Amino acid sequence: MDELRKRAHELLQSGEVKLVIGYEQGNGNKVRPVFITNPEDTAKLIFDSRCVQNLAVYLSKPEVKTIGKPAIVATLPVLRTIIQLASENQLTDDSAVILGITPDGALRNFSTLEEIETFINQFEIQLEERDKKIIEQINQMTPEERWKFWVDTLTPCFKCYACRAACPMCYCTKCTVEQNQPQWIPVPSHQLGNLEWHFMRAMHMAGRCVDCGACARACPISIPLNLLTKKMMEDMKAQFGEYRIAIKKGNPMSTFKPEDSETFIR
Amino acid sequence: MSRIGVFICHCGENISATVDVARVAKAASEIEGVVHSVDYKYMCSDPGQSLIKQAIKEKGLTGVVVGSCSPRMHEPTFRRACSEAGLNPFLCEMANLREHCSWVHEKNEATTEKAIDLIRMMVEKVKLNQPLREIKVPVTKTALVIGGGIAGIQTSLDIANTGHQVILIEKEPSIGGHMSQLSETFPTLDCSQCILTPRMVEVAQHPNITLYTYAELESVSGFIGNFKAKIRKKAKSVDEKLCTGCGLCTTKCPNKKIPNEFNEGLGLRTAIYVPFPQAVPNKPVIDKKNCTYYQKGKCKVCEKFCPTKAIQYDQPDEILEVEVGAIILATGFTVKKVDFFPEYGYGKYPDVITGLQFERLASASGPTLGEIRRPSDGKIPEKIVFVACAGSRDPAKGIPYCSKICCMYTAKHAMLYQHKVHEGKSYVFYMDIRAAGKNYDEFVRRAIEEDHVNYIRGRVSRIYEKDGKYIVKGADTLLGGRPVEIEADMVVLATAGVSNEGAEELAQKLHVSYDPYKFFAEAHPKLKPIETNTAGIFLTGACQSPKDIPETVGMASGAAAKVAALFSKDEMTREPLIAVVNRQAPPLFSTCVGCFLCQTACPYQAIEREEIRDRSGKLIKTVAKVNPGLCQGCGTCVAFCRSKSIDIQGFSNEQMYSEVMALLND
Amino acid sequence: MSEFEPKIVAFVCNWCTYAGADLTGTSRIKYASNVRIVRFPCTGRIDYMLLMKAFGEGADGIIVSGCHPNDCHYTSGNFHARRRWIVFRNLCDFMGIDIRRITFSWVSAAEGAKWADLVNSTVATIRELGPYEGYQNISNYLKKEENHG
Amino acid sequence: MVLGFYPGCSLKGSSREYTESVIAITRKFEIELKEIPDWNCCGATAAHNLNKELSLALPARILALAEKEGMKEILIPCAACYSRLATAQYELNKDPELKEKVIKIIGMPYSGDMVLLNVIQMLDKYITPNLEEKIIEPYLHKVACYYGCLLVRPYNILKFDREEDPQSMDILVKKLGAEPIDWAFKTECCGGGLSISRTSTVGRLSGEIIRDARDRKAEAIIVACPMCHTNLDMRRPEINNYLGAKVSIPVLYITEVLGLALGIDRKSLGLERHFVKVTN
Repeated sequence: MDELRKRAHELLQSGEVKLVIGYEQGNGNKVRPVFITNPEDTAKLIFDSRCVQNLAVYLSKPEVKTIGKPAIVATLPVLRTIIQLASENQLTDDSAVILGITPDGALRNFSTLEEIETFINQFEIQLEERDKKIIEQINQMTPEERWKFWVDTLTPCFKCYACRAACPMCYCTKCTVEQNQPQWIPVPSHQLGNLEWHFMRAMHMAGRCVDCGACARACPISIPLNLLTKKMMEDMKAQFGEYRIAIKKGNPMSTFKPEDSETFIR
Repeated sequence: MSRIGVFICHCGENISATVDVARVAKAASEIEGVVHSVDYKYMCSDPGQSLIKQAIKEKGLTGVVVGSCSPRMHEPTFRRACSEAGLNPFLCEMANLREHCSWVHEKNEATTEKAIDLIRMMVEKVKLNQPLREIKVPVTKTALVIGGGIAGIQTSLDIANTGHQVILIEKEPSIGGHMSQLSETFPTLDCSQCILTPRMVEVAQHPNITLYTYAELESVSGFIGNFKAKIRKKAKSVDEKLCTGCGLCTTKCPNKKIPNEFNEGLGLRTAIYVPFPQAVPNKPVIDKKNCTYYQKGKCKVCEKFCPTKAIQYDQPDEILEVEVGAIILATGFTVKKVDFFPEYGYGKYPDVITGLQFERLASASGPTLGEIRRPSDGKIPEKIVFVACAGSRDPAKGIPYCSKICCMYTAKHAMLYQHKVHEGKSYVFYMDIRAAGKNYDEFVRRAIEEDHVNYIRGRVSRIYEKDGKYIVKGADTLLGGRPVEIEADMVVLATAGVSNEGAEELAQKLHVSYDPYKFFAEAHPKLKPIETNTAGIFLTGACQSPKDIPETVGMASGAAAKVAALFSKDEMTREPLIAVVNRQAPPLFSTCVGCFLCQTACPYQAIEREEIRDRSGKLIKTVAKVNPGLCQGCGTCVAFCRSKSIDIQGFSNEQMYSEVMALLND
Repeated sequence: MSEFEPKIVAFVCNWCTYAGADLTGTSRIKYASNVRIVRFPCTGRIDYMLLMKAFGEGADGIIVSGCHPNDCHYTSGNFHARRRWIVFRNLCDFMGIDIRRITFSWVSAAEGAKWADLVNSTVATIRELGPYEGYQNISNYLKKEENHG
Repeated sequence: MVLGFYPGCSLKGSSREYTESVIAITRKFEIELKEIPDWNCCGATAAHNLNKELSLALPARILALAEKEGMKEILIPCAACYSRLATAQYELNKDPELKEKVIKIIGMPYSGDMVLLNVIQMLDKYITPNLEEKIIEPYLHKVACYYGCLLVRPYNILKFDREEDPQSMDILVKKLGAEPIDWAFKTECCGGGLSISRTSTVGRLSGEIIRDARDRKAEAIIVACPMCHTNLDMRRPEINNYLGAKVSIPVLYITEVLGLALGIDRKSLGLERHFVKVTN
């Protein structure tokens, strides 16, 4: 932790960055993101197992961008996010200083995005057994039961869009839900509106989701939203051979293989 | 407010026999925004069109829906009528009441209901139609012809003779292609080179043709009327301006044992060489792979002997950038080599040769000066076997198609052999004789009846060598499948015509589609055999599929006519049904966030990056922009864009959405 | 109550399936009149949200059809569409959206008979499945709300 | 190491020398061959002409038995058996419905992921990597490698060697010191199943093979199939009758040649069982 603080201090002191995005101690036993511009404040920085929020979401916020070049504390999901953002032309090598945290908690510097890509490639995105089990349970249901399950699960949603705000991949300046010509998604948070919103959100994540879990954690009523993206990730792995975050590979949804499966097409 | 006019056509009785047209017209009149609704016997007729024009003027229509046949049939007709009445043609839509309704359903209530639905759909769509202007693009009146065989030569001459510029590129050191390798041609037995050479010379001398030999296409960008091509002129190591073509270097070059490609490996050439005596241009090139100087750093004999100091060892490859309005692919084909056939000796028997090799043996300019002699020992074969369909029509070999030219040239070969070796015996193993063409079947009959070529209907299972003879084992299926064995001195395989190596790569460079055998694909098998699916790129000759000389020449002239038509105007118009990335007021500028995932989805590389900067030049954001010249309007990007920042004119999100809504909201 | 007549919306590309359906007409091959064709330039243009909208607005079945692989007028629109459908279909299935109600197909401009057959068999399937009450129920809920408002 | 082993009928009867030489060699390389218990007929050559399901069920039962024994890989020296088992595996993997049906017929679980090795594949995989140091007496003869039909066909199922001009045995015998001739009869028909019923036809077809081998000065013919061996060896009188000459070129299994090169004694290799005498 000292190392992290020291490095952050250096970066701010030298003027290499204008801002350090990290975690600090919040109320009670909670941690929260912190935005440090003053080298003296780097003492606030902490890092431990409670620090799971995906900080990369702030990289594309205009408020952050106006401050100047940031340094960011980046755990594995954050690193993945950074690579996915880079593949979508949202980041370059110079966009931010990456204060990488390896899965065993050590500080690691990355000088290029390519280096990050090589690093994250050692850790394939894997579903946890718990998630696999839930997905399997849903798969075991009849289509009618699945339908009921999702309608019931999504009905309580009141469209606060916290999931969208927390998701680092939802960086559009005008979301489809805010369009009314045509009105793709019904505005009210009734069953149809909720279903279509979450369906569309999942589709927009296809091939882009880094499985950080930010959406589900952000949900104030604990809807397991990321079950959809997790399932989709598994499906894409099975259908297209791999699911890998990479800068130049091309998104699985905007590329194709002539031999893609078409057993369902008559 | 929309003021829509609806015009229901009876199409004689084609529609009115099953659909209650009067009721459709009445129902249409009740749709919100419809101010005029009529039915008429023939909407496409002159009086029918007048009805539309009149209504546009009198009722001040802002949109027209014609309920008649398929838009694929009469959309241009009705759009033109609207345009003539002063309504933007893109404010006219058609509902397909004939092909999709009256012709395919019974006469009943449901069919009329469907017709009303189809009208409602189009009324809702047309309300959202925007007036569009056709896109005008300038045309660069220069054609790029790729490949200098007979196809490329003919098309270049034809285009050049209409007064337009042509750039002809050929990857070999000389133009001429396969036709220059042929001995005689069927069905007239006139000498191939005698008829080709004058045209080759004409190409070289034509003021409108710029010829680059030893040159290949590097890359292409742009679109119809406005292509930019990069051409790699491979270093010839000879200064073409200084070289007089005296040929001294080629006689002095010490490296004389290189298999001669022009003679299909049956003769030898030097490292500095002119492919054949009638070559155009008749100036040598140095084959670097086989040149002692390039390989070992010593020699320079050619430089020493060159009287004009034309040899330039350090000449680099040159990249030319040219702007052209049309591209013609005339890259031809090749034939499978004998090593494709393990059962016929896998290329290990020197006297089992391909048809193209036989052409060189029979040619007066060939390695044997036109005498049929065995490559192995120079003996004149007393018995010769021709195997037709060597690879062709053989799914097991991966070539299920007919190569089309083999039946004819095999008959020609057998004939030439009989004419040159009077005592010789020739056999042709064939599957079917396909001699469709003017004087073709007569030609084959002549081979059989006058020249006594033995035609055996059956396939050859194996060829092996024994005691200096080639044992050809086959079956005679006309004799009930009786096995036949012939002890031959020489075997000629009419090996399958296949696409050129690199055809796929070239197709991908040009975004031209190709079939499973890597032959380039025409836009329509019957009605657009010369066009490709990429506008402005045309096909001619055997790069589309194997074909003979007359067919190739006809196609080449056809391609030239297409190009001449394109070049007949200074500007061309295109339908404006293309994608557009939205632009908005600052600070947003566009809802596009510049993820550019659309870029990889676009089949036409039509999506560009636009950098939006403030007055001081600081980059505010980078957003997508569609190049209207490149976009073909497929809309793949539209469905892909998460923020719905791209839309397509004529099939916009709003329009498609309202169509669906109109259908179901009743 | 009369027999259930399924509402089918067909999303087709202009170059192959629309032309194929034209050929069905010129060949005078009869098929069920339950289908309404929406014409798109290419299957690549077909937005999956439109399919959802169609169900939401009361469609009982959907046909999506375009050019066979390698036949696409735009070279690769259908390949992109196919990818999208693979993911879309899996997600629908996982959420309990009845994928038996969406028929994907390739119908070329020469396959007039196939188009008729496709429509007829889709209508038969949907007739057996009955109205898509699941989706319609939650969208009726929407209409109720709107009436309140 | 243990390999599953399916002998089939020939290797227990007319081609016992093939079995003996296979065992002699594998033993030398410390490979134990475990015979599939209760094995049945593979269905060659008649079943697939009469009843498709039967022709698939017979091999499926064999493979199911092997699976039950926990075998992962089995050696099938007989080319006909190899062809039948490989074909059945291919057909059933291709058609899940048919697979279900056949599983019902045989009444045993069957997964279909067994690795099947013909004798050359087995030699290439387990023997040749350590072969060189073990060669005692190089087989310094001019030989004709004869593959027959079933070892290499159909290619799309077996994916083994090229079907018109196979090379695998030629490569192998070169390693043993032999000089393989280049000839066109590698896959010509020997008369196969007519061995019993129409010996004169066998005489003619096999005769052409022997003739060419003789003309090209082969000193031995090398085979990897019991049927080939039977026709070329046991039917030599008919062949000689057809050729009008006595040809005494011996016909050896590839495993016998290998055994000789490894210095295994003639008896263990079954060389005394041949009709055409195998001289040194």
